[in-house]
Amino acid sequence: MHEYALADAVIAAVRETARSQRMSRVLQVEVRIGQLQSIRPATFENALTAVRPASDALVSSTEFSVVTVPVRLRCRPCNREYAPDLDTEADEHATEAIHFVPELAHAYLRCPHCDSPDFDIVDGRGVTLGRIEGEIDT
Amino acid sequence: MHEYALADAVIAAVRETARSQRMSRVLQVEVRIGQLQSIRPATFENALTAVRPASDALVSSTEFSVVTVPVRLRCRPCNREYAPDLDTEADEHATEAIHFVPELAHAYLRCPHCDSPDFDIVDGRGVTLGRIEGEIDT
Amino acid sequence: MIDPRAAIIGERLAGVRRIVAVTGGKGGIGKSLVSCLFATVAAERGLRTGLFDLDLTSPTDHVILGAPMGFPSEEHGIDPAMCDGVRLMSIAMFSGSTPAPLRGAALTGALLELLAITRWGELDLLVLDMPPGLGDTALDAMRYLPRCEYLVVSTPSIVVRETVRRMVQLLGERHASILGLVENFQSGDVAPSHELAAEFQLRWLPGVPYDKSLEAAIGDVAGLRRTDAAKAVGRIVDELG
Amino acid sequence: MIDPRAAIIGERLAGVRRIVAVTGGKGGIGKSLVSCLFATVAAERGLRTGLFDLDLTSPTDHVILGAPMGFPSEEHGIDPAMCDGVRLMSIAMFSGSTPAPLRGAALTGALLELLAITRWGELDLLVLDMPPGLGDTALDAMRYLPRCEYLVVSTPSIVVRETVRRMVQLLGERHASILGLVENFQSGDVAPSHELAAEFQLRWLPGVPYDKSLEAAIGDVAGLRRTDAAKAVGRIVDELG
Ligand SMILES: Nc1ncnc2c1ncn2[C@@H]1O[C@H](COP(=O)(O)OP(=O)(O)O)[C@@H](O)[C@H]1O
Ligand SMILES: Nc1ncnc2c1ncn2[C@@H]1O[C@H](COP(=O)(O)OP(=O)(O)O)[C@@H](O)[C@H]1O
Ligand SMILES: [Mg+2]
Ligand SMILES: [Mg+2]
Ligand SMILES: [Mg+2]
Ligand SMILES: [Mg+2]
Ligand code: NI
Ligand code: NI
Ligand SMILES: [Zn+2]
Ligand SMILES: [Zn+2]
Repeated sequence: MHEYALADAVIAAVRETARSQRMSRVLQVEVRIGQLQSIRPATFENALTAVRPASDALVSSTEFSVVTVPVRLRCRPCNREYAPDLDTEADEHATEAIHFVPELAHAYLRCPHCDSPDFDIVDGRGVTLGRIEGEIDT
Repeated sequence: MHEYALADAVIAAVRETARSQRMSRVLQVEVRIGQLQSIRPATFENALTAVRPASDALVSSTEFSVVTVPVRLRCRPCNREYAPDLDTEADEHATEAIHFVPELAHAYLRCPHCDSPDFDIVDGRGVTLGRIEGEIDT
Repeated sequence: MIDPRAAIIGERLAGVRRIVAVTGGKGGIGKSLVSCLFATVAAERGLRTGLFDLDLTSPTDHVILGAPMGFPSEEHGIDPAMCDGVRLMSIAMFSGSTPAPLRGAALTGALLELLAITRWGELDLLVLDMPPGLGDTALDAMRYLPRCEYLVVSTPSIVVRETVRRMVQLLGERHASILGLVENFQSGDVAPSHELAAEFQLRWLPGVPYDKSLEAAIGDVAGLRRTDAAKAVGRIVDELG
Repeated sequence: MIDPRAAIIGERLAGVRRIVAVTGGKGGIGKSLVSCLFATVAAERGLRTGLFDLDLTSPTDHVILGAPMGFPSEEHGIDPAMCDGVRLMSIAMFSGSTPAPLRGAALTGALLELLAITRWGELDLLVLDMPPGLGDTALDAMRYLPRCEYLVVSTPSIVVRETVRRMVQLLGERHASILGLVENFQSGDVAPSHELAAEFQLRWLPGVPYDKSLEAAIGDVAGLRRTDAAKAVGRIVDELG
């Protein structure tokens, strides 16, 4: 469950952002999980509620909406975009490696058109934060 | 005048693009020159007309509009955007080095806020093509 | 969209007393060997020691230490592999010997991920084995690990010193804390890197001899510890306290 | 917005008969030294020869050849420096010894710029001295210079071979043309890289001995040509025709 470590990061980043925006309470946070990382939204939502400090009113009642973002890769040599299917294109070991370090996609995934490992991850890499809504201090 | 070599590249890219779009004649091409490269638009326009093959009807009557694009750098460590002034911040040698290889900005320019060489060139690097207008083959 | 990982790095390294990056800007000068010896010697001295292989496309520390690579145990993060008293983190734990071509942006992404999820725990010393070049990982270390102290490796070769010089100049310009200069591959009495140390007023640390017994000890920590090179690195550890 | 530079690379290299990239994926194995010797020996044999230092943050070929660096002459592009019969292009012509930290995207940008503006003219051979690592420049060479033939350098060290292996595997997967494997730093009769060559069915080229007279000849082409290492590289040049 290294998901908890990523959940820590999300909580830390939310607190940081909320403080810099002078929020007193964060109401809603949108969390995007890249498909490459193979983390189930429900699992991550649980992790988020488990790791947030109950003592910090800033985040103790925050609602998290966690969504999976489909992976899109763009091949540099042939310039085509594609969406790999980890279930069929990566074996269990590769999927697990990419789960830990999404960049290891370059070790295991290839462009379906030209077979190159030289792609950019356009979207669907790892955990990022979208909208953060909250009450502003006054 | 290594500008001629870059003009060659522009003509080659215009012909390539025009052919792939089945143009019979390229009427107008927008050429953007990054400020970092310190190339005067008039000089580059002359280079473009000098190097295009008169025998190729595709580009022999093309009009080029060459504009300079201001340089904008974004510092990674402090996340601020800034616009360096080569006249005051780079000596003659540095300006000349950057003229040849714009990435050498990382050797000579620094963030005015935190003094870091670790920046992304947001815009104003080198020569790129904008709009290409032409008559389509029928 | 906010990348949350940078926000947790400080906390992940909060239990680490000292971070020493072994660098030099050039490949093949012995950064990895010195890193591994430094970590094993420190562990032998009783320091709680970690080693993080930051040469992400060409990791070698697991080869030098003979650490079997496999997925880490995970519980609220991932645990470094324990290898003869050294806590080792390497991308080879995930990809083994499979080549992973990584462009710069991918190097930064992988580094941030590993910094965000690795649980180093309480350490007296974390050694960072830096990759060659003045590229993404060198810049990321300056950016995300400002507490780093740098141990600069050089060799007697003029070809190498020209390159090490660039790295030292960059570190100096960034006001990085440089622990000193180590000349590796020494033989005979001349120490040509001494000039470089003098020019930049770097502490001249004990040198490491060219040691032909090293190759046979690769992959065997006990054997490594018995080499003259390890003894020399031990003098560096002692001097740096 | 279209980047026009890629469109001219083919034309710029149209007069170059053969492009040989000296690679290995690891630093300090002698890629630069072999590149320089290969180029100077080929030039001595009467081949019109170019050398392009692609280790953009740590260029060393100008140091090895003792080529004075300064802005190139420019006329419809830039001309490589002429150095004892070898046409040398190095980013050091522009930045000298000033450190230039370049992230991956900047490496690609600088490489494309130099490929677009350098006038190599008519050459029998262009040697590319590759940087360490499986990174931007290695991927860019595969993408923009598909005609490249690769000369892979290794050494007897197990640490090195593990890394070279990754590069060979990647090149094989990309169906790159590999000329063969050169073991550098040989001493005695054992040639441990032979196994690697056998595994990937690479041509086993003449090895290059560890040559302690090299250091004194750095910066002096005539001196370099007299070394045993140069003689060994000469045998490689002969064998590859
Ligand atoms: N002092 C030394 N004596 C003998 N061999 C050494 C010494 N230091 C390093 N080596 C060997 O040199 C090669 C390069 O060392 P390495 O640590 O991988 O360099 P880097 O990490 O700087 O690329 C390896 O084969 C290593 O075993
Ligand atoms: N055959 C050899 N004998 C002795 N020294 C060598 C030999 N080959 C390379 N060297 C030295 O080893 C160091 C690393 O070589 P270099 O060509 O810079 O490696 P790379 O380009 O692979 O990083 C340099 O100091 C070089 O002079
Ligand atoms: Mg890639
Ligand atoms: Mg930079
Ligand atoms: Mg190393
Ligand atoms: Mg080199
Ligand atoms: Ni996990
Ligand atoms: Ni010019
Ligand atoms: Zn493709
Ligand atoms: Zn800044």
